[in-house]
Amino acid sequence: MPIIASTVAEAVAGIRDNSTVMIGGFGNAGQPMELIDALLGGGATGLTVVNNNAGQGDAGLALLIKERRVAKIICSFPRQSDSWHFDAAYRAGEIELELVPQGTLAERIRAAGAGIGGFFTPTGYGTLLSEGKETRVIDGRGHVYETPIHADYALIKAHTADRAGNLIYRKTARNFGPIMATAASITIVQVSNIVATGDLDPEVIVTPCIYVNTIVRVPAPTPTLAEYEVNQ
Amino acid sequence: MPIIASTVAEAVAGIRDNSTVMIGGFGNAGQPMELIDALLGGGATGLTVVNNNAGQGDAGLALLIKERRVAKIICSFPRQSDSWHFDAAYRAGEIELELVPQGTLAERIRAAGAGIGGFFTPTGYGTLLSEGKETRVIDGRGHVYETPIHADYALIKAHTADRAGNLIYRKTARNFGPIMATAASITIVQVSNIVATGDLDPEVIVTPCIYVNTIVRVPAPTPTLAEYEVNQ
Amino acid sequence: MNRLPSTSPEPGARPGPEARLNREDLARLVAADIKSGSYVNLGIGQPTLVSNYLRPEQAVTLHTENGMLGMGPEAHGADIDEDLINAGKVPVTELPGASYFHHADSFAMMRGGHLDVCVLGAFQVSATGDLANWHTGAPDAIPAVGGAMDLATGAKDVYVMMNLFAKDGTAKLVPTCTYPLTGVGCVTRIYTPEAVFLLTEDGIRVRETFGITLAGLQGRVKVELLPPLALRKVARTAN
Amino acid sequence: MNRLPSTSPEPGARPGPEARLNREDLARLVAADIKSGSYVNLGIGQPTLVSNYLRPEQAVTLHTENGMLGMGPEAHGADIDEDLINAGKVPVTELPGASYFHHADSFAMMRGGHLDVCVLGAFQVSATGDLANWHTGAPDAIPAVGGAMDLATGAKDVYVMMNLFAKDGTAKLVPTCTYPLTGVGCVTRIYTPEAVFLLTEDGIRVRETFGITLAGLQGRVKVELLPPLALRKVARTAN
Repeated sequence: MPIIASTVAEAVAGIRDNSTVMIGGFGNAGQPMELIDALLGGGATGLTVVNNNAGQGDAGLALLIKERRVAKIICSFPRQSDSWHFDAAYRAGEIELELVPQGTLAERIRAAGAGIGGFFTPTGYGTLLSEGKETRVIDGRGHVYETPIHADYALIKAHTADRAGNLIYRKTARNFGPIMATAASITIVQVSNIVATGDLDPEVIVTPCIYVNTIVRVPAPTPTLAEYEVNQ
Repeated sequence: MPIIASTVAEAVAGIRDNSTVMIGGFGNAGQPMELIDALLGGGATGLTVVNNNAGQGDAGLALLIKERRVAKIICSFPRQSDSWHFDAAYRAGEIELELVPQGTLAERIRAAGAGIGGFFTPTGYGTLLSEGKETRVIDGRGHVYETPIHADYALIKAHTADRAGNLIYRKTARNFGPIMATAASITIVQVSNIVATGDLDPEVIVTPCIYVNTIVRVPAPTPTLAEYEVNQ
Repeated sequence: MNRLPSTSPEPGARPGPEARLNREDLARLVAADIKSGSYVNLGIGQPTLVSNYLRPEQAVTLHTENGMLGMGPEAHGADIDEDLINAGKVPVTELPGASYFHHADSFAMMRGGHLDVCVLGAFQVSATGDLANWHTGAPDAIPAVGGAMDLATGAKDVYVMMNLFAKDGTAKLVPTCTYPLTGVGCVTRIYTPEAVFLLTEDGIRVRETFGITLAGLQGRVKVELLPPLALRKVARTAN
Repeated sequence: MNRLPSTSPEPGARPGPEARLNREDLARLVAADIKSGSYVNLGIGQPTLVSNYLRPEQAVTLHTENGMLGMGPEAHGADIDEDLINAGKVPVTELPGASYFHHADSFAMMRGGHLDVCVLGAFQVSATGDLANWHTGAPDAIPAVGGAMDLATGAKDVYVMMNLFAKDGTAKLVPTCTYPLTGVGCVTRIYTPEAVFLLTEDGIRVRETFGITLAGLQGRVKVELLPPLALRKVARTAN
């Protein structure tokens, strides 16, 4: 059974220096902003962060990078119009970047959760991003060998959890959440709603409770909830 | 948009001799019995069949094997108390068997659908089933190299399709259906119900329509439907 | 193969092949060429314009790599939902028959060759279909790749939409890419304001030109161009 | 570590450690040893009996590899649903909090090390924890493996439930398996009617015996047995 934390600070309190932390989200959708803020508040440093991006504007992951808490980032798209904190840290040589094609990033996370030791993918073959990597031609097509990405913690956002820890998501906010939940030793989830065990239809659960360690409720802004109900 | 066939015979009419055919189901749950019967009626021979088992009793896949339409079977559990047709064909040397651990079977099917060229799994390392296969020690643990299984056709059973081809399943009848749908050039689905496009909640679709080529409605026996409604 | 209805008489129709195409006409041309019933991913930037010209009767289903099939048009006003965005992080809508899935499933769909077409922008395309569109290679550039390599590698057909000529006048269709590659031998067609190129086993074939002759085109492009099939037939007759 | 409440006075309690355990008592012992809140897969056959002795307050969640977490007891009568079966193809029920998933996701859950315990039968277990339970190796046997290798490889703890002695009296805990292996070094505990064995880094430690002395046990088993930790303490005191 998962821990149901009463605050985001409590939810992330166990995160130690030098941990590898996966952070869900693509753009703002599915981004566990309150958990990231709590991680910033908690003071852990020397982190390796796995996220699709490298922070935007002056919030969340960007602030973690600004404060030099992130020693290394594994992501697919660090450079954005508002990624100034990453850009500054990178140019100063104060953050290590491992750039991974987005689908390879997703598959490496999935592989970690699925107990796959490594895999060959055609993505990136013959490009800069496969330099120095093992390659293999399979059925006439070049492939690159890629390895799983495990994490100590995953911070993700879902829409609703039951008290057993089963999760459902909303629309494209699903993105990296389900796979990150499988790849981390401890998965910490912020949700808009917590319902009784048995209130979620077993057919529609996206993340089974086995992958969830800590849940914290962070109510969504009212308009989104209203929209959601209209859409149901 | 998928073809909506009016009969199971029409649905499988395109299946040629020497095709590789995946057949869904685990036990009776999710077994597309009527499509298998139609495949038997259609006369295709020299087939390679991918299924968890190798037929039971005197029905479905067992009859395909009895009639010597199956040149090779790729499965995890051929031997059962009522697998007499497989047993006879195997002892007569009239069917080739590729025995694969069940999870490796599932992962190889998934790899084919996901464009993965090959992967390392710890399952089967140091056993008879990895003899002659490439192995690699990863983080101190032995792994076996496994390759994708592609098929020409997948015959699967789902509960409901919309007219666009999106599918939902029921309970443990889901089993191999969603991954086989991704691994075959042509996926043929028997369903209990066909509904209008838009009638399935986008959040709960298990097989997106992109993986579905042909749908045929085979009404479920009434008791099961009644039970289903009670369970909803 | 679908052809642009260039002789269609409707008012506001694009200029005929005597002029180079503008961005909208190029997008309209790509849209018209997409086979009915296709599953398509439109890259960020110019390719996104293609969606404006897809006709409902084409029944094209759009994929966005952040986990959705059946993506609808951009959302406005009250339809904006921060949980429903496209790969460019723009709010979008949902069409009937849509489905959602996680990132690994989404990229499995791409990598596994299930999308019929993706349309991408490019810095350069080589004579053998190599694509460069993610990185200038400048020493001080911060690289970012996103889903570009996955799209280039995975779709059955990779259509590039780009200007044929860079600002300095040099062609972006090149013997060998000088920018870092996104994918090797992956491009199947190139749509430019001056011409449509088909990358075939025989080489690069010009399908049609706009406002330029084949000879004029060949004069500005440093890769050997094969003539349109119809022209070649004429040439054979003349021999 | 949970211990069997062997001195509990309730009527119908199992015989004390002075007698070898019967199948039900063995199942009760395994059930009592499973940590509260665990995710568990029970193999086909004898391990299935364990589910009869799991107490609700243990909050153990059962996994079945054909795609379900939160499996309930066997279904009977009107509760039978042909779409809801376990890995042994027996109709089962669904508990609150259950979820369904496809085969690749189910075995990813197993292979990825997410299950706390699986309980399996065995032909043999070796001194180093190798497991043989899928194939007799007889030349005319038709092999069938199912999910045995995945379970043996994937769970954090692999408990074997088996008779310690074969019909011919030879021990099934052996220096080296003679039957084909299911998994290498995967077994962490062995539950038998005569004793419970813990496979530790130091070797095979007897946790407790039933109806046999440690010396008697060692006389019939060809692998070196380490004494229970409590006994060892006594021995040290005696030195």
